[in-house]
Amino acid sequence: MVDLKVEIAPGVILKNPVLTASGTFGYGREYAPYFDISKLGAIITKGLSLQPKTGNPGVRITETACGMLNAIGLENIGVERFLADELPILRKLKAVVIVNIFGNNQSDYAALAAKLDGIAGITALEINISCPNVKAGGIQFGTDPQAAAKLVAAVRKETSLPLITKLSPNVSDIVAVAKAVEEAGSDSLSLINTLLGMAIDLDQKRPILGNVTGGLSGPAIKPVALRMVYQVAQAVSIPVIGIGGIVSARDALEFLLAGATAIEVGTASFINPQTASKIVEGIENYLDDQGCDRITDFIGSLEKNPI
Amino acid sequence: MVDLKVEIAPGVILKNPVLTASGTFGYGREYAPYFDISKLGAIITKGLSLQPKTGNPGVRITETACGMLNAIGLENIGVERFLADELPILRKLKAVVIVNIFGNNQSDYAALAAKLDGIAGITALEINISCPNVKAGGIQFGTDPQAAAKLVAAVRKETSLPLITKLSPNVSDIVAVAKAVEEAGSDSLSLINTLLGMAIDLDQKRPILGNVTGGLSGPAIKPVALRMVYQVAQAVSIPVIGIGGIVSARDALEFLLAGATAIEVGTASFINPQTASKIVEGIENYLDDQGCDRITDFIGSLEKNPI
Amino acid sequence: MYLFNTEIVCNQKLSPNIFRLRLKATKDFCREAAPGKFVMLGTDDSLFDPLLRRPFGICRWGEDWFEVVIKIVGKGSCQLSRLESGGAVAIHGPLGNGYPKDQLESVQKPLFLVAGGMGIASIASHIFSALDSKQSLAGTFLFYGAASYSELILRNELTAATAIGLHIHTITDDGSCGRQGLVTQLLATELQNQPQGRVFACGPEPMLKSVQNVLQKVGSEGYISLENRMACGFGVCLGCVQTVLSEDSKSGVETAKVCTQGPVFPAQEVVF
Amino acid sequence: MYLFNTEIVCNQKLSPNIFRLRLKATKDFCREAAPGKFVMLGTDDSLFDPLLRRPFGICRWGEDWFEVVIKIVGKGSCQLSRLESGGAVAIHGPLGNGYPKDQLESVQKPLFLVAGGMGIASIASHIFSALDSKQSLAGTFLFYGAASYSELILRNELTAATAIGLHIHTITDDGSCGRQGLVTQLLATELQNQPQGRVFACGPEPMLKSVQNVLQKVGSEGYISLENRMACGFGVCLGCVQTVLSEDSKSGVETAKVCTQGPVFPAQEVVF
Ligand SMILES: Cc1cc2nc3c(=O)[nH]c(=O)nc-3n(C[C@H](O)[C@H](O)[C@H](O)COP(=O)(O)OP(=O)(O)OC[C@H]3O[C@@H](n4cnc5c(N)ncnc54)[C@H](O)[C@@H]3O)c2cc1C
Ligand SMILES: Cc1cc2nc3c(=O)[nH]c(=O)nc-3n(C[C@H](O)[C@H](O)[C@H](O)COP(=O)(O)OP(=O)(O)OC[C@H]3O[C@@H](n4cnc5c(N)ncnc54)[C@H](O)[C@@H]3O)c2cc1C
Ligand SMILES: Cc1cc2nc3c(=O)[nH]c(=O)nc-3n(C[C@H](O)[C@H](O)[C@H](O)COP(=O)(O)O)c2cc1C
Ligand SMILES: Cc1cc2nc3c(=O)[nH]c(=O)nc-3n(C[C@H](O)[C@H](O)[C@H](O)COP(=O)(O)O)c2cc1C
Ligand code: FES
Ligand code: FES
Repeated sequence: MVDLKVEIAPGVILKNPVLTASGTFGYGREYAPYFDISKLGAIITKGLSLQPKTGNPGVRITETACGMLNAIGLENIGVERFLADELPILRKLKAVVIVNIFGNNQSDYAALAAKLDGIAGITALEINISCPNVKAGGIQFGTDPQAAAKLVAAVRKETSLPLITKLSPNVSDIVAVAKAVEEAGSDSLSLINTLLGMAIDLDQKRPILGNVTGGLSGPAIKPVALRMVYQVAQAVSIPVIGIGGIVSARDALEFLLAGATAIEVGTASFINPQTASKIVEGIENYLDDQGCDRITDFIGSLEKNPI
Repeated sequence: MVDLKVEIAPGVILKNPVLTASGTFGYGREYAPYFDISKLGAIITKGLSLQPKTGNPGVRITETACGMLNAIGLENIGVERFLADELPILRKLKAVVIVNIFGNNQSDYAALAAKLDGIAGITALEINISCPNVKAGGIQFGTDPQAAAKLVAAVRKETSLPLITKLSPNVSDIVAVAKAVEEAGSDSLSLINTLLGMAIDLDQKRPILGNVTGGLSGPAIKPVALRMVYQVAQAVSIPVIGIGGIVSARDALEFLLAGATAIEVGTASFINPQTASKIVEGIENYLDDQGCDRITDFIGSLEKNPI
Repeated sequence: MYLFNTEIVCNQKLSPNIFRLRLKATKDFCREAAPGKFVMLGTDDSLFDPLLRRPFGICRWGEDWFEVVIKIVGKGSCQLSRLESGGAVAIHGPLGNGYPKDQLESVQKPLFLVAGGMGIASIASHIFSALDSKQSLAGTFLFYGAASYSELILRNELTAATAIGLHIHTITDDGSCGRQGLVTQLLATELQNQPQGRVFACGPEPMLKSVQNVLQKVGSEGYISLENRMACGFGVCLGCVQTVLSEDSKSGVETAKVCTQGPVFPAQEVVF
Repeated sequence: MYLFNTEIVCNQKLSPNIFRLRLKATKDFCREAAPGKFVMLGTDDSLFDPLLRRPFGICRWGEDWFEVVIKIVGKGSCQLSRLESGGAVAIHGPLGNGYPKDQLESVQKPLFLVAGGMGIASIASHIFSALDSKQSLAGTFLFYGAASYSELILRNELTAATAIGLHIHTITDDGSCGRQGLVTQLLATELQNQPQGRVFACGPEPMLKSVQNVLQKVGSEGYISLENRMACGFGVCLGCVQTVLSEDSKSGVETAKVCTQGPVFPAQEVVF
């Protein structure tokens, strides 16, 4: 039996490297009818803000070639209701919980971190920095290394929880952002969030999404995600969590080869709610077949010479 | 009969808005057995450098979900042989020819522009700025607005040919690059070039491509391309040429709605060599059905309100 | 609800672009099936175009099979419509709330079923359910509208239900069958006479808005079944939400997930 | 070469993962078919996964049909292998140079055909061409190797060609049919005896390298057919290039497009 344990941040050891991506796993309990969610490495909640958010009006999702665009607009029940209504259920389900947070400005993030600090049943925070910084004129925190680092430092001050910073792929140099947030005290990185895209209804001559643009996810983006994970994993010394288009154990294993310590399953959970649990099984079987004893031996073991 | 003529740069009026993307149409004559290439708006040649280039060793292409990665490495016969062997054939075939150029540093580009200036049978130059700038330590010209602008200004000085600058999508802010090169004297913009990606052979534990990373093209990238074209078309006053995942007339028309004055067909020509000519027909039929007299009325006519 | 892979029993063309597929199903699945519920259908899991599964109403079912009626509107429906006997399909369902059972089965008041276009797939599920379980449809009226004669599907099967009391009125946009006009015109007329009738409607959004108006004018109650775009079908993507009236929230409205809180909503609660 | 849409006549399973598809073709296409040429095959153009067409050797052809033999190795081959009679396929071909006709038809010297695994699809095209046009194969030797008995395909059809003079020697990696070992061992032995033999080989790269070595040692000439990955198949993507010896270039080597300058190359010119 292969040992699937991975350490995704100092001291945070998960039973396996399969996590669920924020915004694609609801608050977690919605998946409980389909499999035992305590069997996953961890679940990451829908992004939470200080106040509840209604999200975007109009059409929110549309399919594209091997992918989908979403413009949900970060709808969520707010941190208070999460703590009151959802977290207790997740604890009963014995899920390992990582909370994804976002805000409109730095103090939102800091306040969220402070509020979640020390709460039993929360294993780590994932900071979504692909959000427009209202104070800086709507420029995303995640596209500027300095702004991202300041944000992470501010969050770092407010909590002793391990911090995973979730990077945006819509940047010229993701390695620069990764290094800056490592420096600023992030314990770990997760990438990638969605690529910014758009879809048009030709016959109606209109943008399809209510928000005009939306985030592209699914198998279409896997090559971009894999490249970024590979680049970042080589440049930083903190653990990297790979995300983007993972639908099978083989996809997940490719990210691990590229240097990811763990992975998150996103859009694939919409297609089949059992995907994440099947990926755990698939990874185990593959590594067993390879005679691999510890998954940590496999992680980052990509030969540098191409075929 | 709808009037399909478009002006892709001041004074450069093409019979229709369908062009072929550099690197996907060979030197043009390879397509002559499949259709009359003079029927296209223009053809854009494989990227040319001052000296011939052998390109990358190892595996150069691999398919991904709804897309492909290529690491051809800009293999080309060099500008001299192009002028001696290929251009005369293209002239005989009555093709409208746009030459795509690239170099390792600014002086390469300038020298290419000077060499091609005033040569009969060349309608415009397309400058591929998604190339590593050898002098600036390998950083791409295309990812920095300033570097891109300097490059375009240098090329501008050497030629009176209309200049189309081809933008890289691997940037935080494509509008900033677009504005900078407009300012520097580009007559027109084309976008997008490929997204940087990677593929891994799990069982061999190796990168698939000889170059490790490669450029992602095909339907997978269409949402990103459409978003960038939409953003750029609103921000600049020079014509924009849309590229990325176009396989059908409907795709092409979506780019025109988003504000592109013309489009380029790339990967789709590999699947079916007649794609570009079918797109010309398809656009004509669609606009005829809509009772549209001039394609210029259709261009940019996207309603801003989503469905 | 259940997740399983199954196969097509048979595929029957009902019109140039509408197909009825019968699929094998587990007994558990069939026990949970109910009028107004739906399934997410997918094909080959190893190819990612189309990527997501697609929602279709459970139109009829037996002990170990069920049927969907699919109109081709894009690549997902096109691909499904081409499957032949033995073709592989992945199922997730039954999903959604379905029509409220107590309302369906209360026989005190007349029941008005209103179907526009493919809305018949959902509406017919109640009719077939009654037919197959040998219940009466006395006092039940079906108002069924479509663009033209060829799109009025399942005519024989629906006519069979007149034997158990169903009244059928058809109408087409082009007058090629039944009256010419919109199905809501039929409803409006009948509701004037019998305002105590309960209404169940499914069809395109403009029709449902119009049903909502008619109900409001007459003061009658009813339910409408929505068909918002869906990515997941089980309440996790928040892609399908619909604005609805709310007593809790300050603004008086909130968003509801059509896939889990619907697809059937009290007509007056939906804010289009 | 031609571009057209056509359909499957029939699909026959030759082994658990190898299928022979017969396709309808135009007469023009069939007139251009020749041993060693290939086609790019695609399926439904409206779905983009798989995206590119896939290259397969034209194994046999008649007046208005041709056959390919497909081994499932990934999603493209899998999808094609599932097509049944009537299934739609898009064709681009015949493509490539094929085996040099003068060499094939010169009857002065013995002809050694060497096939490894699916390389038989290409190699067999000469045998079937001779059979179907009632030419002699006297002096022609087929050395055919595969992993095991079940992967030695087309046995009956090839055996039929012994009637027109073909000598067949099979070998398998596991010894489950014919000798145990590699097909190049058979070739090496026979070339020792008849070094004037012309060699035509198709198979996996390691086998072709080994054929190259054998030829060099004995000083014989031959041709090898390559199967590099292809995006376009007609010389425009530069994805399939192979390093070959060159007299023109300074470095002594250059790149050749396998799809248009090949897939068949003089063995000694290829630089692996
Ligand atoms: C609960 C529910 C039950 C349904 N029951 C049936 C049924 O029984 N029979 C039936 O034929 N259809 C039914 N539908 C609609 C069906 O799901 C869509 O037609 C199908 O998903 C379209 O997929 P596609 O890939 O063919 O089209 P796409 O290529 O995805 O889209 C084609 C066109 O359809 C539009 N479209 C796509 N999805 C939707 C949607 N959900 N609502 C409105 N427009 C959409 C797009 O804007 C586009 O113009 C139901 C939908 C829901 C939500
Ligand atoms: C000129 C030519 C003639 C051919 N003739 C035949 C034939 O008659 N019968 C037959 O079964 N196959 C033949 N092939 C090989 C066939 O084209 C590939 O097996 C097929 O394209 C794989 O597609 P896929 O989608 O199934 O696999 P993919 O999913 O694309 O790849 C699956 C695996 O195959 C490998 N692969 C993919 N393409 C190639 C390639 N071109 N060369 C080597 N490895 C590859 C990949 O690395 C991967 O490991 C020929 C190839 C060429 C170039
Ligand atoms: C519908 C939807 C909602 C999402 N919501 C969030 C979110 O709230 N916070 C966040 O950090 N990422 C969010 N994401 C991004 C995903 O977590 C993930 O990074 C992305 O989808 C790429 O992975 P995938 O290709 O596996 O889906 C969302 C993605 C989707 C598709
Ligand atoms: C095989 C291949 C080679 C290419 N070579 C070049 C090139 O030489 N110069 C260039 O500017 N773009 C090159 N491109 C990029 C295309 O011109 C185009 O921008 C890109 O493929 C996106 O369009 P598509 O999705 O329609 O293919 C190449 C693309 C491919 C697939
Ligand atoms: S379809 Fe995903 S929440 Fe309803
Ligand atoms: S396959 Fe494209 S050049 Fe050979």
